[in-house]
Amino acid sequence: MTDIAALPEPHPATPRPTRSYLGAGSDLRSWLLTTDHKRIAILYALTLTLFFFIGGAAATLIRIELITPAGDLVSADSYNKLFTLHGVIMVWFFLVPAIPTTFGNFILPMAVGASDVAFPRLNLLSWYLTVAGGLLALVSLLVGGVDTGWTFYTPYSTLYSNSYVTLAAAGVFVAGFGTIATGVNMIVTVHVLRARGMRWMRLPLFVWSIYATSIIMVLATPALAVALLMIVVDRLFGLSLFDPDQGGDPIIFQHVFWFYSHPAVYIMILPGMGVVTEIITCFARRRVFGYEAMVFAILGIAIFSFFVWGHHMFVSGQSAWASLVFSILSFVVAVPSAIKVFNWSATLYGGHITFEASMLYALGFLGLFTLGGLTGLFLASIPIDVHVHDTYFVVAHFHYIMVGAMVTAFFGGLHFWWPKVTGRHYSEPWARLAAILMFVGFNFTFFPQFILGYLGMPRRYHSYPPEFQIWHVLSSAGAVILALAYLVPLVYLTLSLRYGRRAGDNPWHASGLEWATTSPPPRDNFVIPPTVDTDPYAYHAAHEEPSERDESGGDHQSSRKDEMP
Amino acid sequence: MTEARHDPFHDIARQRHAAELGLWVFLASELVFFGGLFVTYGLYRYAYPSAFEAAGAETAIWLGTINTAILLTSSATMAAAVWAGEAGHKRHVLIGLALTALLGLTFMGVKGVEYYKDISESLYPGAADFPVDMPGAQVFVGLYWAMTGVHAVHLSIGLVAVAITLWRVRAERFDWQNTALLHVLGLYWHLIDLIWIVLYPLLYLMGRSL
Amino acid sequence: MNSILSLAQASENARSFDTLLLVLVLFSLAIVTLVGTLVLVFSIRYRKGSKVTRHRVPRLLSHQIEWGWTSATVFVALFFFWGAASIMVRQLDPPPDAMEIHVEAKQWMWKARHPNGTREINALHVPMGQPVKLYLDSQDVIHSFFVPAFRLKQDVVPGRTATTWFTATEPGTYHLFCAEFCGTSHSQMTGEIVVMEPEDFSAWLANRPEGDTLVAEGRKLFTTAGCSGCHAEGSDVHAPDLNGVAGRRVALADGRVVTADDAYLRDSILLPARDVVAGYAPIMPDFGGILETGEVTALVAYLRSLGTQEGETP
Amino acid sequence: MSGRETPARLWRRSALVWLALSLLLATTLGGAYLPIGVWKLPLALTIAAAKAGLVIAIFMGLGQAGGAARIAGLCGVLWVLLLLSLSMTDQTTRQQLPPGFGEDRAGQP
Repeated sequence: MTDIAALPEPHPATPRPTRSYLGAGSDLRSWLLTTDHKRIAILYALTLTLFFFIGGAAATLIRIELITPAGDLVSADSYNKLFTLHGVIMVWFFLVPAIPTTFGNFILPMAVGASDVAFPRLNLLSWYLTVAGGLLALVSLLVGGVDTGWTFYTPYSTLYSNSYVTLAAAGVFVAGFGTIATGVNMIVTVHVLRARGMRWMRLPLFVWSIYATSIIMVLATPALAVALLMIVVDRLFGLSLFDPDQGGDPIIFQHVFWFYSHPAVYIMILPGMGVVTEIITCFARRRVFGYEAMVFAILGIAIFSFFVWGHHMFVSGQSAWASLVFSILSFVVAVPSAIKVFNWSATLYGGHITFEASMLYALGFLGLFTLGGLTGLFLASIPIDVHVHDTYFVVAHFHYIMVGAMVTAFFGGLHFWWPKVTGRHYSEPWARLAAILMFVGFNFTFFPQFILGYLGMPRRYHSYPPEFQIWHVLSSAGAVILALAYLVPLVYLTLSLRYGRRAGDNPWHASGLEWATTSPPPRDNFVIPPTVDTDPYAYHAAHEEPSERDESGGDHQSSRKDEMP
Repeated sequence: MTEARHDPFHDIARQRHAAELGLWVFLASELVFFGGLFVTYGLYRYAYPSAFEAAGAETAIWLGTINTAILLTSSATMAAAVWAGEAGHKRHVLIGLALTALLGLTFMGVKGVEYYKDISESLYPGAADFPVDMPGAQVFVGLYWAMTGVHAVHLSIGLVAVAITLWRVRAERFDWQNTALLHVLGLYWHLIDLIWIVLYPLLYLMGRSL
Repeated sequence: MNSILSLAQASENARSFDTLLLVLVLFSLAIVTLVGTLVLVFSIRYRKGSKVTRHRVPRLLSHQIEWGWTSATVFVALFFFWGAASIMVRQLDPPPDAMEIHVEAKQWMWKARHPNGTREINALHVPMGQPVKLYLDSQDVIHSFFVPAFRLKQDVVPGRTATTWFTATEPGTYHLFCAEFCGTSHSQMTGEIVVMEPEDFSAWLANRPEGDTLVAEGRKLFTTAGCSGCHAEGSDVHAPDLNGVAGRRVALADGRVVTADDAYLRDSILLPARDVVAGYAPIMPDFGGILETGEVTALVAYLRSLGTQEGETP
Repeated sequence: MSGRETPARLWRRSALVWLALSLLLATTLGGAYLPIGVWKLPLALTIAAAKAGLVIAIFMGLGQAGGAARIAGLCGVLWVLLLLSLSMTDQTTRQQLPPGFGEDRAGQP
């Protein structure tokens, strides 16, 4: 920490604003009716934290239940409602909005040099829609729960389930419009509100990743909305759209549903990739390796994510030809992800690497994403998928991507931008401890599930044959570590709000525009609207490698702000 | 009249550009939303071509055609209102919006009559004496209700928006000449029309001849 | 049976599966090692304060590296697709001599019926070395027929018949799971697959009470459900004679000519008004709400048997 | 759009498009009664596309909209076609057996 402070400031001092965004009123009204993207980001963060711990509590109960083969802690019905609750809350009320609505909201406008998002009031509306949707989902839980699984497969969800499917589907539907609104907002912000000189190819990769995510949000979420709508009208008015007795075909529902839900996986992971790029470049003091390739990989992932949904349906009775088409497309979509992993690794080459907590999270992300991505290749291979589909192998695979990679990236971003958001430092040793605990706990929890899946343990099972027990016990033990690891930051981050050291405007000497303003930033982000004249990640001169000279306070550090008007 | 420009924009042209782009992006999203229904329809039609023809012949083609004509006309009046707004003719904006609202209301009225007729003729899934006895026929009718219903919801939202805008232009509550609001309202209304243009042949023109 | 780390390899599919899996696991290990080593080596070598010289990556070279690993991953992806797809395609169609077993899934049990009518619930006995083709139907929601030891899984979607097949290679008792969530007792919808030596299987089959074959059940239903009242020879009601109807070309009242295949026979029982045969009044009652799926199937089987008795092949 | 237009001109412009749309509507209605079998749907959809094209190009002014807006609109259409075409690869190549098909096979002696 101290030697970092010795480095020159990448952003020369700007005129200091009179007060930060936090100072613009402190009553409830000033928060609930705010149109400040930073305050809305905080509202989202608080909401999502609540949902994360509700979903987490459900996961904990599930893991405790599975310690013994007999279903003895909760009834089968309660178990089904628990994993549905876990899935619905975690997918739609944590993972999908997690990074775009918090860091996307807080950082993106600053990172492009704008004073707010394009539609500030729409931004607030998105939050209210998310909250309303979340409340509907929670009410459906309180009045009796839903037992369809987060996938709402027909005809179980339309004709057979006696639970509160309509209410929960309505909640997700409403929240979906919040997601679409966020997507529209981010796309337009990036298009219209970039600062002078911020050309497309100068956008930080975090901005690119949120932009690509927004494209998916806008073009995929409506498919989910219509799939849910068809379930709701089927249940309410008996439109028998998927009633096999009337010729209805449940597979058609699956097509529409996965047309959303596969790209949704990338809604969850792409922002994480963006965050990690910011962190790795900053703590390696390196320009990102292959910026253009990274941009095209991000856009490629966003677009190709729409071409592969059928790999969720290899055993559904989909035609063999369709399976082959979707299989090859699924293999191809692995290529841009592989490019990203290699480029992150190569970014470390020749750097001056330090290991702050956020860097630990980012490196952890790299490992877990690699494992999660590689097991994706297994699932794209039809014969393997036939065996491990709907088993714990799939559960492990998507948890590696969504929890291992995405939640780790979320924590990485949280620690990276915490000084920007609050103006305070947290306890670095505790943060590093939490990062390591999370990595260990995560692998402990989910690696055994790959083996369980290979051995044939089906998912969504309340009780199971005794030979699987040893792996379940291991997994549950890991979950204890993981749960503790998630609670630790809650404590030291909260404490830092009061007792944390003042962080200064740019404690990491990062290059992004968001660091060019004060911490915490003023209401309008910048006192003087910034202009940009360098490429992103200007941690060293464009075609020059950092050499030993850098140690002594290199003269070619970023000149981004040199020509401030 | 309040100032036309809002934060975070520094000039009104950018703000207009942002509003228009935002609505186009939203329209793309809406297209996928209805697209989900269209694709469901397409997949089922492939599976049950004759049932879809037979059930399609049961819909009220004249009411559907009249409604198509009404909606096309409303699009024309809406376009005139938007153009009048850009040229600064307030009276014509008001006339255009009022005609659009009126036509929209008429559409809803005709649709109501049609729904009443459908129900009295048992043209709904699960009806005791459903007219077409083929697998897939009820799915067609289910889709008919779902698609026209969702369309009607969109149209109702459009009607409310047109009514509010009409009042706000009349009362000079916003700078209708410089902001993109009229244009954006027009885009949304035309989208409703576009959806119906596709729905009409799919739902009403089926099975009218061999 | 299963130990805690290995899964029984009890079908021909299982062997090719395990080979493919092994290749993928080794490849993944290699990649994880590669990425892990790169990250670890770079992290240590280029940690802040280390006195190592930081060489430039020449621009040309860095582009070569990018192209290199991009094309390498494309190649690897296509290679794996080829490997996986060729295994899948090879296993697409069952051998023609496969023994055909019908399995019905319902909340929450598996019901199997052997060719000779022998029925089993939540269990399926099959002979070793004999290809078995399964016809899978669901009464209610989507289920999935999953036998880990065979690396076999097939969703059972209501409204259609799914098929899959396997050849068991190892005698033993293996798990049968329902893999698609199907409601409250989803995790109770399990059973066992018993693979027996062919002679043991014959003995087992001989000792089982032979159930009604479908044809016999259909013949009974033909009377009890009232079909024979109109369709029997010498009936007062003017109704078509059904002897040999299966597979025949039938002229309909509206001028169309259709083949009386399974779907037609089934629909004619459930929705008689739809395709009325030319020369007959549409007087047959609708059996849609009266007969269960299984009963309709039995009737269809009986009608087909009437056809085959006449020596016609449908 | 083009500066200050007189009300008469803009109403005339919208009336002209309306006339074209109405003619197309009459054509598609008539076309539905033509005995052209499988070509009915393509015909109806082509006419619908022509109508939609008129509305998009003139009423919605896509020609005047920015490049990004045009791409956005195009994406909406492309994505629907993507969903349709890839799910059709399944629907058109599926060999579907009617329910209960297997039972009667299994019952064969």
